[in-house]
Amino acid sequence: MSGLSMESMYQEIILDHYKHPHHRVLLEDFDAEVHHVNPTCGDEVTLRVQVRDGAIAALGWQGEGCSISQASTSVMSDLVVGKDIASALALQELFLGLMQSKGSAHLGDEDADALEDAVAFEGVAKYPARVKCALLGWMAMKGAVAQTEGARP
Amino acid sequence: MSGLSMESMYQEIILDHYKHPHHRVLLEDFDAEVHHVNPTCGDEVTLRVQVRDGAIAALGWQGEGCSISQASTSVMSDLVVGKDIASALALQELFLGLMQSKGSAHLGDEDADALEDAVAFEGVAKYPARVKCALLGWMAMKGAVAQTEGARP
Amino acid sequence: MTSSAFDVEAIRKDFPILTREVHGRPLVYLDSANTSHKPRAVLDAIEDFYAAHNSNVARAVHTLGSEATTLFEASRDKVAAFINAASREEIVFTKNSSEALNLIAYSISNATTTPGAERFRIGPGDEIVVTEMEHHSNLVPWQLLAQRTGATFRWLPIDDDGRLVESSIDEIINERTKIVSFVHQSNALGTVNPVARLVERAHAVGALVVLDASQSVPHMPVDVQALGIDLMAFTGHKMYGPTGVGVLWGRYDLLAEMPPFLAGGEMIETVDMAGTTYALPPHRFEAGTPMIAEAIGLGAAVDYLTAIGMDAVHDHEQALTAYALEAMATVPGLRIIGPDQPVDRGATISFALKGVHPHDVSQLLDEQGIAVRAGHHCARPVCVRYGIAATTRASFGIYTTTAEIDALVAGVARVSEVFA
Amino acid sequence: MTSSAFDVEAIRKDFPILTREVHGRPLVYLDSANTSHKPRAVLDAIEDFYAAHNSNVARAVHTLGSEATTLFEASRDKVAAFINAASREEIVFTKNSSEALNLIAYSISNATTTPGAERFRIGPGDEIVVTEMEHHSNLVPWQLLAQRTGATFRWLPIDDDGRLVESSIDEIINERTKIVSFVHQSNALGTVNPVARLVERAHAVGALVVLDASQSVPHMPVDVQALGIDLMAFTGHKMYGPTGVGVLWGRYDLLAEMPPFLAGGEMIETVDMAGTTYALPPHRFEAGTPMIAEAIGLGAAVDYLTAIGMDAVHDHEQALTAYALEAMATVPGLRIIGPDQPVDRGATISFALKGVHPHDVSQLLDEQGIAVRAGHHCARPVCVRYGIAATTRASFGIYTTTAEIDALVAGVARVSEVFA
Ligand SMILES: Cc1ncc(COP(=O)(O)O)c(C=O)c1O
Ligand SMILES: Cc1ncc(COP(=O)(O)O)c(C=O)c1O
Repeated sequence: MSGLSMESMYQEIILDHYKHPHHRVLLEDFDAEVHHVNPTCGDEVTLRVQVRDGAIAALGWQGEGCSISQASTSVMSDLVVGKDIASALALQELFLGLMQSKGSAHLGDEDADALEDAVAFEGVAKYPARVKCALLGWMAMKGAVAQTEGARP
Repeated sequence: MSGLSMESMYQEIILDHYKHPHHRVLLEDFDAEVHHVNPTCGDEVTLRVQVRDGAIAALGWQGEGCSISQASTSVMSDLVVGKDIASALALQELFLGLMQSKGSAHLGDEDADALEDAVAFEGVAKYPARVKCALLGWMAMKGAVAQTEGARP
Repeated sequence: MTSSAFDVEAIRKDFPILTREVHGRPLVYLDSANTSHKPRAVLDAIEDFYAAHNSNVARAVHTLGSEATTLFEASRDKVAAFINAASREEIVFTKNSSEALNLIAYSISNATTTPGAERFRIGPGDEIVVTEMEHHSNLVPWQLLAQRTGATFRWLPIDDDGRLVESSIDEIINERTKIVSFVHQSNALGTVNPVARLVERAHAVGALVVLDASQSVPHMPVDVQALGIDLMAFTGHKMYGPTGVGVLWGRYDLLAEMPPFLAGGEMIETVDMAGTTYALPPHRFEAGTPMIAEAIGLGAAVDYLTAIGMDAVHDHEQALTAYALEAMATVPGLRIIGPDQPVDRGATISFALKGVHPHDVSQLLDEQGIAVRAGHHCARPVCVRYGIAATTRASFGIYTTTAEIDALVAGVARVSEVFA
Repeated sequence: MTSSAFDVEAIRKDFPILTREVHGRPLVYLDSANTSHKPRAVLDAIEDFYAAHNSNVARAVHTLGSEATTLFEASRDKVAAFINAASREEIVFTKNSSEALNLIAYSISNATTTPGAERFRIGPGDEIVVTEMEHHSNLVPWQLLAQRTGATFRWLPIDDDGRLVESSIDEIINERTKIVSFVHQSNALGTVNPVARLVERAHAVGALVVLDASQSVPHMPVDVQALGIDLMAFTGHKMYGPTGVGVLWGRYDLLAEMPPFLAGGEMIETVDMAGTTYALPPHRFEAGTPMIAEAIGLGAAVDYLTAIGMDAVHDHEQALTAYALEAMATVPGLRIIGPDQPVDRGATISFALKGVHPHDVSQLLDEQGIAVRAGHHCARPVCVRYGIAATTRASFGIYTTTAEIDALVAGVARVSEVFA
């Protein structure tokens, strides 16, 4: 990690996802699309989902912004694709809680396991200004899923 | 002086003039009248002058306000009645300078003699908020005299 | 005299300035309604901010910036809790009460040219109601709003005891009334106004209620939800906090619809040369670099008051008021301007002394080390109402003692002697 | 590097916060354009005021009130002398630059309903001109003024080097222009604008000139009379003074005719329920209890800067700028946004780093103890102009050393490595 300290916000996992983001492609066949912008820093993401039988069958996105927002969206994509919507939203809740903890959260083993690579963002929670970056993709996913639910109640 | 300290703003002379003001009557026969108000504290004075041969032949006033404004107007009246206008205005300048000195003026003997009872107001100069009170009557006199000059150039 | 938990001597030790002498006498400071003194905890909070965390807020991702933001926003939480606001987003920091009140008045006139803000528009035929006992800061902004919009400016009169004329309320507040703005506790008279009665009437006719709580928040428990008001202003320097900071509280749904007032950094959502969109409250109303150290100092003042307890503060000051009204009644020639019984009134007592102008009273008290205020107290219509140019006013705070009231009474008697 | 009289190490000792560590490294604070740190003298002035003289100003005749008033008004004298104002009455204390700029804009729209203020009225057909490099605080107030009055909002474009497009000046500023408001030194680009050129053109067409000097007053000698401008805004917290205080300067004859903005205590001449008349400047524009301790602290900051000398300050920072521009040019992938030569530009340097988002740059610098700012710096149109979301910005002050610039350059190189 080029000599960054262990407490650095920039964990290897984050940099990897930033340099080689997953699911960073816009689906042709999708049920909902959202575009989210973080007005304070200009980060943005366009995200499309395909829902089948109450599960996220596919998800793809494009975006611009800092490593935190882009990597977090990449990690989120890995986590939710293939999951049923309820589980995906539960993960979103878990991640949101972690981010809003101001760095004082102590993740239980179970939660840590569920969040997989997303645990690497724990350090971001200490920086209020960056929390929104880490949440951008997650919020977009939630918004997109809500849209599909609205469309097919 | 009922035990007030020597540095008290309320010199005996001031209290005497306040309790028994001089020239506190409105002239029937006058050349100019002014009405001055101190908006921050509401003190007011109405002042009339009679000018003969370039001198203040008579001056009378009525007013309401604190002891400083009323006593100062009384003292001023004593000083300027009978004086030629130039001398009256010179005294006004002298008194103004004393008041604006923030308490650091050292009156020469000559000036002190010229100001007579008005020297008692020296202590007021230390209180910016009260300086306007001490000046009220003097400013009114100056205004009234200017009016007579305007009328007969 | 005071509730058992309340230790005025211990409190006095927290205020560095109270060791001062004036004209060789110990300072007897009876001008807290003008501005209060600041406890050591407030001075330390300011010093600590500048010496260890100083940075701009909200705009930086670096460590100092994030520390400053955390401290600043924590003060918003403290203030919200102190007045029982429904959420922290209901707290807008301003420079003082006056700005908070002007903010409301300008936001309302800005509604005229802001799409989507129709609900706040007022114009000819509409009426704005204040009371005859308002501080200029809750009077002139509404006169100017009337001037800007063509609405009519009206007021509730006061009676000889310094109370609102009850019978005028239902007449003056009527179907045309859009805003009723009034002082909670009068700075000139001490009167505490009947909030519930006025809120009920104002809301019955669909008017917004604005409360000027500049003189109540420092002296009694104030619960914005229990009061049922819509908007409220108060000021840091009268509640043992720093100068340069005040608060606008508003119900969130109202703030969310109100057009912006001051424009600039941090109150925007996005800026484009072709047009701008605005942030959500509270940031919409906080243009430019805020009073960071001041808000943090105010947070420390709130902590200080909370630790004492506002019920205890109120008990202490009610006891002082009763004591003072009784003692002052014994001074020959002294007339209380305002309620002369310790009921629905605060610890601010205006009076006239026969034959002595208020400026002379206060100056001669100052020569004895006693600080009171003389003047119209920025509520000139009150003086006009009672046909006087000014009053002398003694006002108390958490650090005031009965011994100081005794000094005041003796001092006033001395003034009468000098002018006898 | 710096003028011989200028001793940066001695200056650093005056700033308590500079001993701080961040992430275990000595603080390298390169965010002074956002807010500057405060020397001990400023902290002491604030502490001394609260602990020994605290009182409200202008309203009291007692000793503390008169001490407070004297200290407060002395600060007005100091600020007036600092910018060579023709008189102390030309200095209005506001809460920050943003308020000062909004004050002007609101006073102008208030002219529409104020008898006697015809000269300040603007409306449809009239034009307001700013530049594309304005801080939002000198941009949105004018957009809103245009919205309130129906006037047209226009701007002078900037070129690829971050300078005003000279050829646009005579076209955009024309007979319809009533106000030209522009930044002296850009907070986003460092550019120092050609004041004389703009003043000449604006006055030739009869427009008022407003200068946003928030980023120049702390860094160079500013003489309002020599500049020939009409009104100017600046802010305490960027000039080593406290938060919560700013300044509006205006030519007295203009201020004397301008309608009031905020209404309340102390800005009035006399108040009557039927109408109000207003005090002369500066008090007309200072409603309510002013930021007393803050103005006094600002006076101490002015004393501090005056003792160093603004020429020496400017020399020091020009030398730093030249040093930094040269050093930064050696960093691979680093592109300066704004003038890249140390001519007509100040010690505020925005840059882009290839492949790394500004927020990541600044955060990784912070992990090395280096504080810079990332974002649009409240001048979003600048970013739009250059097609970027944000920049990273390093900005210097009197306490900045070349060693700190070396640390920045090494730190940025490290950031590139991490992201390679
Ligand atoms: C050029 C410029 N103008 C105006 C402002 C606004 O100053 P303040 O935030 O103190 O109101 C700033 C700084 O934030 C600035 O850099
Ligand atoms: C009742 C009341 N309202 C408003 C104000 C204005 O507060 P500020 O001067 O802090 O704006 C004051 C005090 O001056 C006051 O007593």
